[in-house]
Amino acid sequence: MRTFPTLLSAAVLLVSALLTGVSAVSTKTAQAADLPEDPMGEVVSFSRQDHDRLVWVTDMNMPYQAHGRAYLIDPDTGRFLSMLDLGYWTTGIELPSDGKRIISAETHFSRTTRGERSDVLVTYDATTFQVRSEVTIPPKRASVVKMQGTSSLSDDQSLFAQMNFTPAVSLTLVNLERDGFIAEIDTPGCPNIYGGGERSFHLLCGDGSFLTYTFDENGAVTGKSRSAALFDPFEDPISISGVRRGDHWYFVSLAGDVYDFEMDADGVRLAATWPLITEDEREDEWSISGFQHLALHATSGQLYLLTHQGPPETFEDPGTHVWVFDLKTREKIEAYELQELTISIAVSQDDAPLLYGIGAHIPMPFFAQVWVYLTEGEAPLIDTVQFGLDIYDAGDGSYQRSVPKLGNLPSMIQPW
Amino acid sequence: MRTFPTLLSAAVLLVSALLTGVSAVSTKTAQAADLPEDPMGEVVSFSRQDHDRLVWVTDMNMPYQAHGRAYLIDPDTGRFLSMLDLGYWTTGIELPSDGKRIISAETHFSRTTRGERSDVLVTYDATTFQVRSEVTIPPKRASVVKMQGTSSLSDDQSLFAQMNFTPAVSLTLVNLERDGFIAEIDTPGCPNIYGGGERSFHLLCGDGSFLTYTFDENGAVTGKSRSAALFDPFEDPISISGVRRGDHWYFVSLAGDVYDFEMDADGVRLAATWPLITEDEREDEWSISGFQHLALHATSGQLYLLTHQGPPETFEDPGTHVWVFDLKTREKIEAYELQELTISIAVSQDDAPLLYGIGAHIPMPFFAQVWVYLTEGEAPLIDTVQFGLDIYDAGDGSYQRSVPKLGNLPSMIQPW
Amino acid sequence: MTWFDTFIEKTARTTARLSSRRSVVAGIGTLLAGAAAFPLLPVSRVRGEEVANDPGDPESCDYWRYCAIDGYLCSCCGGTHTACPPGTIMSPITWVGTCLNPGDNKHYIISYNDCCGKSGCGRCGCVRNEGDKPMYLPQAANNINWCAGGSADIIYNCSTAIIIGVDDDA
Amino acid sequence: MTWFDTFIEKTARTTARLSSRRSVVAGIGTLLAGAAAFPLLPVSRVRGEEVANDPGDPESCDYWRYCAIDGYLCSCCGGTHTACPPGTIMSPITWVGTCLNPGDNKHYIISYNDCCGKSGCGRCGCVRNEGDKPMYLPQAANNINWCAGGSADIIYNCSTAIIIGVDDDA
Repeated sequence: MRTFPTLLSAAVLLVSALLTGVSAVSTKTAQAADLPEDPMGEVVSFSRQDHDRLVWVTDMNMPYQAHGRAYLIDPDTGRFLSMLDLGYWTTGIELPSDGKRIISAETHFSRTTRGERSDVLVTYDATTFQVRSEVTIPPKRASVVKMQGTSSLSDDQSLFAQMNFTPAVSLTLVNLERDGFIAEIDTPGCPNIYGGGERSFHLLCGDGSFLTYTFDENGAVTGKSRSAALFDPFEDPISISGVRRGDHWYFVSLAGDVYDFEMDADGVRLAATWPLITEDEREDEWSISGFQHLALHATSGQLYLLTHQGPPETFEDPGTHVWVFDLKTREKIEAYELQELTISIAVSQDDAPLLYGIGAHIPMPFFAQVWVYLTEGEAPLIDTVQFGLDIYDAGDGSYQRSVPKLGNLPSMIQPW
Repeated sequence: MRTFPTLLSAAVLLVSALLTGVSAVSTKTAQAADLPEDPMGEVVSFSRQDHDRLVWVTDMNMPYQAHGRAYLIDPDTGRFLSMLDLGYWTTGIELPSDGKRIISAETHFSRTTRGERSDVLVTYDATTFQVRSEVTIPPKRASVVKMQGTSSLSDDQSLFAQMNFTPAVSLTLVNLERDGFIAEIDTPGCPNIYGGGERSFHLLCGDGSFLTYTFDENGAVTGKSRSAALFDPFEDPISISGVRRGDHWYFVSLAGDVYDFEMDADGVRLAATWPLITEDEREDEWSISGFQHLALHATSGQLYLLTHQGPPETFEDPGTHVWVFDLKTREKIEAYELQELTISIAVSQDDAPLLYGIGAHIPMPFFAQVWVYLTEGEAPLIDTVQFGLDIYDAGDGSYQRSVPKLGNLPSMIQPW
Repeated sequence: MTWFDTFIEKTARTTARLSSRRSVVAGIGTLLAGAAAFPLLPVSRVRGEEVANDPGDPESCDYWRYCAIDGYLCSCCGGTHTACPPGTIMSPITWVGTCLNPGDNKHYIISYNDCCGKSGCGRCGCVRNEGDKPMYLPQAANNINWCAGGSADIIYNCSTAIIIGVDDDA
Repeated sequence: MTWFDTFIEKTARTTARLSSRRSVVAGIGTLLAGAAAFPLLPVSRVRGEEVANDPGDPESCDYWRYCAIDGYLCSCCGGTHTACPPGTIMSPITWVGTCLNPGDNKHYIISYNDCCGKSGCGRCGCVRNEGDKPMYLPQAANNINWCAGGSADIIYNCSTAIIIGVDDDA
């Protein structure tokens, strides 16, 4: 903890000087047996190094989108540590590998929800959670419900790329080392952005191909290539929720096939594709679920899929189960039933990993839910949903704890 | 309804021109038996004259205070008609008697919840609900939980007065006819503002007195007087929630005495005081309730008090009953039990008036509430509270209808 | 069948430790069947229009036109299912869905134009994803804030469901 | 006794048409008495400090120091009951209350300094109004945004409860 030297314990008494016509508060020095006076003005200090693992949850906070926020959680204690205010309709944060900064592309209006629009790339200090710098970018940042694939850091951590949608599609490029906007590139038909390669980005296109750009530090294009169509976007499109391990990105299609893409400065190639949901399971209407369907533990090569049973149009509904696959054998090695209905998952990257889920908690006993459902339908129940972060043991799926009340629509989980 | 001429029915097809790589949607002209195509770009038009009576509900929306809002409701149909966005931590709107404007003192920040602060007095058009003008005022507007007494129009409708708290207390004055900030007056110890007299305002002071200012159209002080202490602010302070009938303002003390103050350009005089809650009732712990405890129907002279049973420190808790008094006889003439726990009340001013209440709705059957209460305590129940506007017949207290889901903390009701 | 049905079933499983799973789920099924026997009360159409071959309540998420919607229903927010609330502006372009009208058994192409310029209405939230596609296929993507295409910038208030034609291919 | 107890009782009355009012209320009384017989599980003190004569859980609205609070508990928001969360700033002046400490049966003067500069935490909302006064008596008024007195302007995040002395007069 640190104490603001300008704040004295007696500062509260200033009130009587500022406000006339009120009686002053009488205080006395604490006696031996009394509880001591507390120091005034203290702020809890934070150090990334004090925690083995942490996790960020980002919340677009619909319908109060001007309060886009990110919450920092210690998953081992369940404690809420801090938060960031991210402006109107946030699509998430980026976490540079140095652990010293948090990067956020934000939209603000001069009159909160009207007036002049300003888009800025903000760098927060990861110790004080205060703004360290702010770069003005074109006021074109995309506001979309699913946060993944809306921005990316380059692998060398020097460039930040942001997806724009006005509804014309383009990419904004910022050089983080010199805190400057350096380029806007039109990328028609190819909105979502994924990293891979020193200063390369890969854009997912509506025809099933990827468009790869490589930039120099000034934003000049030093390489550009477009892959063939690597999947069928009309028959079975892939979700934008991908996970990465080295040069490989894994995506899942709406029907449940995994696509292993190799992405580097040379472009994007399909390394393999196979079903995570078998034909039999599809007949039983097992489906992908939620917003962030996949998680990947890099060292073990285990891939986690959020699933539930429901017809194809429910691919965005909350999941009830997580299935665990071995990337090498392609076998399903575990199937966990989750404690709560879950809209996003992630895993920590340590050796005894935790599985994170954003759960839709209904603060009502089951029999009451049935009663309400039968008498009034599902709407009043959905209205009571409160989202929180649920923490499970990734090794056996056992439920550990929850961090309740994380805003109105948290959807992205990022281990830190 | 009116149609934007620039929007054509086929405008949706623009999408294919803007976004490459996507297939165009095939449409065809509707045949006789088909449902017709709908016109595109329509906006429902609004006219104050189409409604016998309307009501505004203002919401500070805690903890999402940047989304301060006001909701416009038709109480006879229960329809939600429109809304205004009022910036950070709103303390309400003013409704000029011409019915053509809505006035709102607002605070905005350049970065939504950080950065440079701008306080502005905004005039909205009461037909289009768009900003008509905006006046910059000192960035000192008070942000407080109870909205009454934080601003006032002068009786001639030419001046707007705003309570400031930095925590130094002052008053901001705007001339509405020429849309200009004209004065800031220091009013130490006297924050809350009430109208009464052509261009006079009465400030409620911490010593139990009122400070009266009369201004000219340029904001120059043409009269100033201070009353004696008219109540005992330490023994039994009055709530800031007053109601007005002509030159008389009625306030209720925390213990339940009504104070009838006469307020005009000459100052403030105590016309009468008598108990609304009798000694016997006080022994049974009947107490005033909520935020807006009083309502007054001007032509009938009926005063409505929101009450409940609870110890003195519960004076801000929701009310369960409304008691109706005749101002002439000072008799309690009705006692209504409310359908919902209620934090604010108001009445319409027509001949068959409606009683409005902001109710704390818990979307759960009673037995479930008891179950949750016993197993988990009250916190999870309070977390599920959803506020709405409840509409009763003011003549017999009968419940008519509710308008659910009006934000996170609506507290002020204004008949229009 | 929406995700809430799934949820009830799932919670039934979790609660199975209190009674046997099979009996709880069976019980729900019975109760649901019983509930279905009571017809819903008729809800009068917005502005009093009863349209014979356009059945349903535009203030309910179940209304057939909302089959691909994701947002707040303008009909609960001061607008109607085809018009924006006072004070907002309709975004000219948006995503489209194809919905089956049970009144005439035809498929219609529905344009879900967003109303923009006031903040999220927050009433009658409705998420149905028939035919919803990822955002790189934007013409069918309901996860995009389509206010981006309008003159009120990206401040989203609510969504409409406008018939723009009959789909002969469906 | 908070407003929710009142609410349960009130709703019991409303529900009395389903059974007799007297039996419902009596039943609740019995159930409450039964519930009270189970002591609350011990909750470890923030940062592990167990203070013998300062009993209670600073993350619970019931904690004795919160007798006059109205806000979100900083102890649930990244701070403690006496310190602000990382990234916020404590407002130097505020309202005070006088609370009875059941650990030593003394009254303490508590300063409820707000933490400012990030938006409303929204966790552990707690409203208790012992001695709360209207805002024209600001030194005892919990309805004021005291962030107004600090360098982070009026952006309110959460509230602390800081002992500034013993009240000999109480």
